[in-house]
Amino acid sequence: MRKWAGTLLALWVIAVALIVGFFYSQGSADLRGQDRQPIAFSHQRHAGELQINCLFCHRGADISPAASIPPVYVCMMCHRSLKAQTPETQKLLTYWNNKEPIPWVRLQRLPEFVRFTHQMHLNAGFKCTDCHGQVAQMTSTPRAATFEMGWCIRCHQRNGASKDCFTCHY
Amino acid sequence: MVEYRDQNAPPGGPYRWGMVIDLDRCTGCEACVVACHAENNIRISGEEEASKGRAVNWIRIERYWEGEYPNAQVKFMPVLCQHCGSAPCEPVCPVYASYHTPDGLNAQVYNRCVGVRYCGNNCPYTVRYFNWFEPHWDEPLNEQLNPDVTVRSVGVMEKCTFCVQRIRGAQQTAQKEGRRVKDGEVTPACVQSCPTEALVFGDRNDPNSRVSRLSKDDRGFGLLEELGTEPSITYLKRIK
Amino acid sequence: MEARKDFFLKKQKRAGEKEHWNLIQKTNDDLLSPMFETGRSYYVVVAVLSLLVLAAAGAWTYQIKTGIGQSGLHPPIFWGVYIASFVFWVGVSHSGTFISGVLRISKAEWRRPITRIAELMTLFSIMVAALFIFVHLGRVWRFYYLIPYPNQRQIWPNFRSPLMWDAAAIFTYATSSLIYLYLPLIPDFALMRERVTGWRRPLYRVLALGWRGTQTEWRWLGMAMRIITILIVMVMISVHSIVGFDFAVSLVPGWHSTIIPPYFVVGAIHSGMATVVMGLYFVRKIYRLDGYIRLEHFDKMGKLMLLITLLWSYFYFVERQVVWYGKIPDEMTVLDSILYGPYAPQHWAMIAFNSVIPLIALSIPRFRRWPLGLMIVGILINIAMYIERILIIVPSLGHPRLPYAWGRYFPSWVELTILVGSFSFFLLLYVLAIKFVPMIAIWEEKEGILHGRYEER
Amino acid sequence: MADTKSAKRIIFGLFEPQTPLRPILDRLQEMKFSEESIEISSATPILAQPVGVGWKRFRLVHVTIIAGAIGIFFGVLLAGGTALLYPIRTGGKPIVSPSIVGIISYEMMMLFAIVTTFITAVVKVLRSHRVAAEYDPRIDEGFVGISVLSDRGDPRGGPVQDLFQEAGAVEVEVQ
Repeated sequence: MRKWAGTLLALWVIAVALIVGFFYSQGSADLRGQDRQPIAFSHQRHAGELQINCLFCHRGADISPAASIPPVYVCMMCHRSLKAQTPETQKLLTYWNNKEPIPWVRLQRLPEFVRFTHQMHLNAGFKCTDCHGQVAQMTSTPRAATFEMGWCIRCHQRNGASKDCFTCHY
Repeated sequence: MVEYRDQNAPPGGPYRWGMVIDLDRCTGCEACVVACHAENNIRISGEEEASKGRAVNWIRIERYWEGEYPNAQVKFMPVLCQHCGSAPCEPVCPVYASYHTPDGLNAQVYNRCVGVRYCGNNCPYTVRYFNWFEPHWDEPLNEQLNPDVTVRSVGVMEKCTFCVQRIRGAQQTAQKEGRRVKDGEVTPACVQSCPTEALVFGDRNDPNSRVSRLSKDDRGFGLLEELGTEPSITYLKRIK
Repeated sequence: MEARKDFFLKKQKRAGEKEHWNLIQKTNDDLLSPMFETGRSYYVVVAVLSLLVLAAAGAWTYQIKTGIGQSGLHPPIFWGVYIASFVFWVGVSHSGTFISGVLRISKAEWRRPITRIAELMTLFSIMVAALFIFVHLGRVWRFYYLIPYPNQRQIWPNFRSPLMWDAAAIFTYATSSLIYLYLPLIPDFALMRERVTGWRRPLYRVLALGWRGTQTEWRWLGMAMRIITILIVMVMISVHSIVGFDFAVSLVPGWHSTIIPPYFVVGAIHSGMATVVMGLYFVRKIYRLDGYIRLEHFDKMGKLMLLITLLWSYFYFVERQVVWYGKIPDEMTVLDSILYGPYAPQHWAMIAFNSVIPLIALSIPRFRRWPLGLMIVGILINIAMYIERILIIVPSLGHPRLPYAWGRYFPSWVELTILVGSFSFFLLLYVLAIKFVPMIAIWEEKEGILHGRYEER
Repeated sequence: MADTKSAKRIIFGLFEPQTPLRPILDRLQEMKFSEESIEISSATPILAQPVGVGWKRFRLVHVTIIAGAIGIFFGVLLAGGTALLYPIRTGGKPIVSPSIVGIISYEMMMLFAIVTTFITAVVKVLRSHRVAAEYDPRIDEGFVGISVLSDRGDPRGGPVQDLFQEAGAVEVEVQ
């Protein structure tokens, strides 16, 4: 028994390290369950079934660093004229009537020290789906990629883009 | 669709950013210092910290006195990161936080820095500044932070970047239009604010830029260039 | 083979003589007694040291929470007490390998009571030194950026930085000094395993590796010891050279000098020897081991210290002399500030403690046989060596080439608390070790008796 | 060790320090016990004639040298390889430095050599235990033990015990 105690201890330590490591690595990308938005907005419905262009709502994407979240009036451009109301669109109307912004939960987030411009990437010919996944088929919208540095570098290497630290960090 | 993807590899070869400082024009007004503070989110040191010698000025005006009162004469010398071509701070960084960009900038990557501060020791110009504490700005200065510049956290080294956010912005515009950055298209905050135009910024690889032409002036010298640091800044001073 | 057989028989005969037999038993009992006799003062010492260590831990926690600005550092002086302490403790760690390694290689018989005391110092001081690397970091929670491992960021540390050479050297040195301490401890663990009761017994059972004292085991141990001793002396030279490179390869006036790496090695041995003498004195005094750590040992240590003092003085003279004659303005401002300027009192005290007093005192044969005197010289040398580290770092950094940026430095209370805590931590580890391992290698002492070179006083 | 089912047994004799061991060892060799099956236990190395398990064919320094060579290789990979592989631009300056590769390789050579030598020695020490008897605390006091390994049914067992008794053993034990 004593003979195996050391081995068991070592195995236990390794197992704990693996489990902790697994959960840690999971935490670096968002999980589906983390998409808890104030309104059950569906990209599948808007971008998929209704074929709305990404840039119609995220209008900053090709002209500025930030893609931007649409303000409520962009939603209301269509929803104002819609007759059928569901409980979720009722919530939208409530925000509109109260003149309040919708407190969307931000999921596609980069650390503060990363300088990322949507404009540059769209100018270079990338599509939204290259990084954000097939949003048109998703009801909730978790991160499609890890958005971690290694992921960025691999893509920059593939495409011959700048591999200078000062491209993204300043 | 743009012609080239690497911002630092524009048509006609890479850039090499440089500056010329005309000491004969400098009045020591410190407008550049203030402009730099505003542009680059430089933290407010406060009286207590400044008295300990921890004031942060990415560009500082050094004052040297010659002669005794009343025949004293004061000389000014703006000193900022010289963006050395062969920088002593670069090889000593254990994590490549201090390194050289392809367009000739001496870069400091804040999120990579672990704070061993060797670069600060090895810089002969003493232009590297350390974040001794978490930075803070008194109201309402915290409302005017530049969104294009990272706010440096506690424990990292920081220094002049030649306002890289402006350089990159101009490069992106130029890249979209498929051309090189034009001379005078980029001006760092200090250059922009200098009332006597003592500071000139531009691409040294472009032989026709103002910087290239001015740096060939026979008044020109590099600060401590005898150390072999190959500074990107040329000082101009008439020797009497 | 025949000669070997005779040797074996002769030794066996010698061991058989009654007084040798008694001596062996007495050695066992004497050298184990510090592990069993625990007075009240021991607990007091442990408690006081623990409190000091806790205070330093608290100060460090405060520094991590608020920022490295709790130190007295400011541009242009980015390195201060922490790096000085790091260099100092790396220096002290050279005691073990130099004394024990070099004496082992040269098969000096008088090493026997000294090796263990010195090897423990090596391990503990390199641990304290390594701690200072972390204390010094601005963002210690990002220390893993310095470790070369494949990561998702796809980037590696910069091995061109002297600090990475440091990391590699310190890691190698710490690992090998642990091994170097452990190897000759195995037979002693076996001995203690049979004589200790309570919670220490299972610990020793594991640590003794089932040692049975067979000739095969002795043979393997001896072989491993011989090889590792030679290697660790080579590591030792490289470690402090690399710590010297930290300064020498920089561009700072006062640091950029070819003599710095070898000078650092000599300085390290200087403070290491001084610390060993202090250790010898206190272990002998407190545990009444006069019969083992004898006056001849102090005498020989004194001679060795005299030699190292001469060597250190020579290196120091050469370093300053070359700068003095060069008259390069940048270098001269540093030298002037040390020789006549604000750092002059510390400097001349350092010269007195480090060179003049040891040279005079250790040249007197009767002084070398006075343990208390030697211990005091040891303390003086250590104080002086600490000042010397400060004098290397602070005046050089305080006088950069552009005079506008000149600065002075005085450590803050956080730095001083951590400094005191580091000394306490070293002592605490040492004091605790007294209850775990015999301060003198028992089997080596017995081997000395068998060799028949046990000199009576 | 005191496992009765084991096919091997160890006859252990404990002798006073002054006992001349050479005659006993000579007698054991006359009884055709191989060198590998005889082991002497003592409190200090007494440099006896080569007895014990096969260290003759094995030189530790070779392990050290091979490990050192692997360490150099590792050091070159670490200091040179990681710099070569570095994906980020560093201003077009070469970042592989031969002297640094030398320094890191030196440290890694030492690390590998020392650690491997240590581990090999420890493994060898552990593996040599099948010949010797359990540690007798009296060995610390200067007593010398002789262990003889033989098969359980070996007829020489009795004579060996007699030999030990004759030679003045303080204790004879069969394990």
